[in-house]
Amino acid sequence: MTEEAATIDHAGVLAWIRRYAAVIEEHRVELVRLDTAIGDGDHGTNMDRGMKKVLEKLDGSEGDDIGATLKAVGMTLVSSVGGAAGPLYGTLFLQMGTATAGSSTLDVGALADALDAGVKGVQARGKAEPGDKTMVDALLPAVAALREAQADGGVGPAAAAERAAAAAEEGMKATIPMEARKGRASYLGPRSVGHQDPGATSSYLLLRSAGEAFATA
Amino acid sequence: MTEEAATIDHAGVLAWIRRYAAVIEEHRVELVRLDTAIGDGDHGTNMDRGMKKVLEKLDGSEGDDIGATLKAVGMTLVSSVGGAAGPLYGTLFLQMGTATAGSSTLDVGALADALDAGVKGVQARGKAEPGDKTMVDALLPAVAALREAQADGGVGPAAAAERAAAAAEEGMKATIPMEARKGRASYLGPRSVGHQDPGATSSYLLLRSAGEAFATA
Amino acid sequence: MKKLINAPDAVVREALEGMEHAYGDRLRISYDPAFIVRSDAPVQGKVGIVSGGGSGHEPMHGGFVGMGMLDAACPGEVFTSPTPDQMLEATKAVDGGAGVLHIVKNYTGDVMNFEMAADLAKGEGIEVEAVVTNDDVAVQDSLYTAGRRGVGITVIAEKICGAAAEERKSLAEVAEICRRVNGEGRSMGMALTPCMTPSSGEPSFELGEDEMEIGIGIHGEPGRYREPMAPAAQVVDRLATAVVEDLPYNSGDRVLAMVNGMGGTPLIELFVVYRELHRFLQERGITIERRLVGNYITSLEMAGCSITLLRLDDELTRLWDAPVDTPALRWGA
Amino acid sequence: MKKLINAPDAVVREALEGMEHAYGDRLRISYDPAFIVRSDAPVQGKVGIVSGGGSGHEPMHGGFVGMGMLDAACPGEVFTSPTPDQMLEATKAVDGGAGVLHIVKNYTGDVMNFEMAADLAKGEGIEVEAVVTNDDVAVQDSLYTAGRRGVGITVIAEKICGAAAEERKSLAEVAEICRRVNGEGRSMGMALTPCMTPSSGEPSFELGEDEMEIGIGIHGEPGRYREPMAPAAQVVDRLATAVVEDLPYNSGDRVLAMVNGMGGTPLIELFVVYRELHRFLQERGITIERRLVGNYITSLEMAGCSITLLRLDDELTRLWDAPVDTPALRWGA
Ligand SMILES: Nc1ncnc2c1ncn2[C@@H]1O[C@H](COP(=O)(O)OP(=O)(O)O)[C@@H](O)[C@H]1O
Ligand SMILES: Nc1ncnc2c1ncn2[C@@H]1O[C@H](COP(=O)(O)OP(=O)(O)O)[C@@H](O)[C@H]1O
Ligand SMILES: [Mg+2]
Ligand SMILES: [Mg+2]
Ligand SMILES: [Mg+2]
Ligand SMILES: [Mg+2]
Repeated sequence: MTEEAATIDHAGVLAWIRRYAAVIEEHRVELVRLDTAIGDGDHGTNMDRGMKKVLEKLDGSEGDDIGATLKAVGMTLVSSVGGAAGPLYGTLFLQMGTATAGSSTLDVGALADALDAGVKGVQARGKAEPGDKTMVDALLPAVAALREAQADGGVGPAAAAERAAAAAEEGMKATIPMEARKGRASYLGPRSVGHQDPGATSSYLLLRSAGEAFATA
Repeated sequence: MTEEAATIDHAGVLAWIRRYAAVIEEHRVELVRLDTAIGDGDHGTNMDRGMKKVLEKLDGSEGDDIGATLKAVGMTLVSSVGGAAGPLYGTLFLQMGTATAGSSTLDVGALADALDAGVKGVQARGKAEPGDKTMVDALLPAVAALREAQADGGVGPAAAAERAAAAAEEGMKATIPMEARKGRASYLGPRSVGHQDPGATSSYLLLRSAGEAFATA
Repeated sequence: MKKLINAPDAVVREALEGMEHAYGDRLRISYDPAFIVRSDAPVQGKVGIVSGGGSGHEPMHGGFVGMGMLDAACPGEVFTSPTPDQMLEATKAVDGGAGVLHIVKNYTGDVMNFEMAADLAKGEGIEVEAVVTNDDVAVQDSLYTAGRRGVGITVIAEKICGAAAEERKSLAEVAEICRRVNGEGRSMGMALTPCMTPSSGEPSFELGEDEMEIGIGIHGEPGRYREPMAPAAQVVDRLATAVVEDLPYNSGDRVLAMVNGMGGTPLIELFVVYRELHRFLQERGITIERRLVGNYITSLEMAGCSITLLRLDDELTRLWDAPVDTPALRWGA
Repeated sequence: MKKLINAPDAVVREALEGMEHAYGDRLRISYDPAFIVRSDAPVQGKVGIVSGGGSGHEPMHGGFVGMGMLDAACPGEVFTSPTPDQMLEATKAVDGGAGVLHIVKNYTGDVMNFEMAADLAKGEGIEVEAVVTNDDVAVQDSLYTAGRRGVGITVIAEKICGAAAEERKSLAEVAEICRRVNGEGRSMGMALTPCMTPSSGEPSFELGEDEMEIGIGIHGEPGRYREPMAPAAQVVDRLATAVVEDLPYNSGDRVLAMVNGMGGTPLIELFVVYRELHRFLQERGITIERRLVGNYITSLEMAGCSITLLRLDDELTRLWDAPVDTPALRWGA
């Protein structure tokens, strides 16, 4: 294990967002396929459109207020993604932004607080419970993993994010046998079983992007 | 060569019409395919609908006036076939009916006169010349063959009709390399080349039916 | 074959029954022979207007029966011209003493059947004029062939002649206006997919995954040539160039522009096509004064579109704007 | 993928431009954020009515903007709910001081985006009420799921609420009528073919040559189950039974019946379907008093149909009959 900084700074957060935009572009078609199977086939396109808008927005951004940047990301997603993912990812980032307002660095505890606040926002907006086969099923385990890393102590943000990504991946895979109870996939009833949830997949990618970005930050 | 009657009577004409209805039903799909290639794919269906109506009509018919029967066939075709074939085959039979009005038997000369009048009617209505890739290309050679049989003398109606059918078949096949100048196939221009004309095919079948019906009459 | 029907040979009759149930307050339906007539027909002193043709082009013509447009429509079997007895009875049903105009699309079958019907109607003492529409520039015109097909302009002619008849213009005048509309109108169509008649159950032609067919008719006939798929802008350039150069339409002309769907093309695509047509005409100094975007003269479920232009003058514009009240076209009433 | 478009991500914008060229006399188009608004908006003292949703369902909603129906429509990307900024700006553009009704189809995305927009609009001092339509009986209703989808009744609610607003009913009254329409309405749809969004370029589901999909949504979502192809009479029995038994509609009820095409189904088939629906309801003593047959809420080029019923009372009938003047629905004006 290489020596790792105990916090990430504003540049680290920007690297995360940029990495996520790239990863979403790479996985656009896969996300569309997943959404075609149990939804309406737009999740990849929606997220890709939104993250491209976010990149445009970030290009002109200044300062080192992580909260302000995360809020700007949230606002941009709200007004460019549409569908269910727009308000949900928008809320996720807006709440993370509120939780980190004024901070120029985040340690693992602050990261956990931020994601926790974000996911609470997602649940408040979308009313999804664990097991409903949504992005919540990837996000909640990630919050738990960050909390564990925080409790363990001595784990840096990159390692913590990697643990969170691993947990999110588990959560994402666990959506496969679930019957959807929220979102468009719920219309399929039992026919939704056997398919991986697209939103859980894009949420896993969000955590994986964090791990990758923080490791090289 | 078996002994053959020198004339056909009203029953022979009825047998011809009935035979034609059966042959059209058999070849319905083939005629549709031919018409799909260079037209709108309805020729088989149209002729089959019309000949079925003719059968219904004939069921109630009485008397031995060949002209009246042929006219009734023509009227029925006009009001049930539609498309180009309706007025054309309708006219063919109406004019054959006029030419044979009051006759209870037809010799080869009378047959030739009737078909000649019918085809003249078809040409008057449709303005098609030989070589335009229409039913006229099958019908005109049939008229010529009947005339020849008449001139040869001693040829009965069945044998004459067989010769006419052979001539019509030649004429039908000769439509393959032609570029259509009349009817729906003409819209294709050069792309109509290489396809057999559906109307010429149904006209050949009309003569073949005559040969078959007269032989067993 | 996937169609919402009960039996191939029952489609036309059952659809007529559906129309009767839906529009019984405004239309009367005759089944044998088959025709659709506005319920207040014959309108005394008004020229009656009758059209007809094969079914499968809905809403044309049955959807255009009503005040300000057709008095009657004769539906044939799918893609098959109707028969003279239908047109004869329809003509008798709409004759209000001022004569009857037959608007006939130029197809051998339609022309011959309408001719026979007109002869029969004249025999019964009804004054009949027939105008044959032939606006399809995809077909080469020649004295020695069947000539050009009648397509999109027919819809527009029916609307404009209907308005002229409501104004109590004479049969000669209405027929003259019909000829003028046809003379000032041009169309061309294309297809992305073939269609399939209920009775044949096979596609009207085969098209590769990357091909489109240009110069298509409305009966699933193959077009004049096929080409690789292209963006809407190029498709419109291709169709509109042929249309505009044929009349020709010149800078300064005012036109009615119709972007028509062939049946299976989503409306959103027709608006993209209309955008391109607007650009194309603007570049040439031609002004769109009136427009119609939608499915008006279709080929069953064929995907594709056609473009029709009509050069307008003040009278044609006024007649176009006049009230019309039919199932498929309705304004001012 | 065969579509009359220029580029997948330009479709919505270019179609809006086409609409602007076609209907610039009656509609104003905003592009960023995207919405369509009647050109005389805001109408002072009148409740404004805003709807919206993913594109690809044309004519819904943009084709329903105009006198007597919607004041504004917000088009999202194809099959994707629009965003709150669109709805907020549309709401501001149509607020004539009497408040604004949001008519929202029940999809998670639509509901959440409209909720955010309503919060923002209220923050700017505009009175907003939202009514969520959820008439699709194909989806099992439950407190613990996303609930039923809003489909065909939305079109009817937009028309009826538009008429109520023109009568200067209050926001509370118009919202109440909207809830009543939704409560008295039920729908179900089916598909013979899938559709394909421009950006995905792949069919929304796979269907065998002899299969149909029952309980389909309007976003190319797979339905509840698939079955072998059946005659129209059976298809209608299947859909109409589910619809009728759900409310339930009873003998003696008077209804508005809509037979809606999913986009790729020829009109002639929709009339065959309407014939069967008429028969079905007649057998059960239910009277069709008003009807709508055509493509109103579509799924791109999907072939198939949906059936919607609304139980009528005198007020709803009167509001339905009131004049409406929009690109896609027009009468009495
Ligand atoms: N109520 C909800 N709560 C949390 N996540 C949800 C909810 N509804 C849908 N989702 C997520 O949104 C994803 C679909 O997003 P997307 O396809 O962009 O939107 P839409 O369903 O509107 O087309 C689903 O895979 C699911 O993870
Ligand atoms: N002007 C014409 N003269 C003679 N025969 C013609 C003419 N036009 C068309 N036909 C014949 O009619 C046939 C097509 O008949 P059919 O398919 O029933 O009518 P439609 O072309 O109206 O669909 C052609 O194959 C051709 O033989
Ligand atoms: Mg989706
Ligand atoms: Mg044909
Ligand atoms: Mg035909
Ligand atoms: Mg969506």
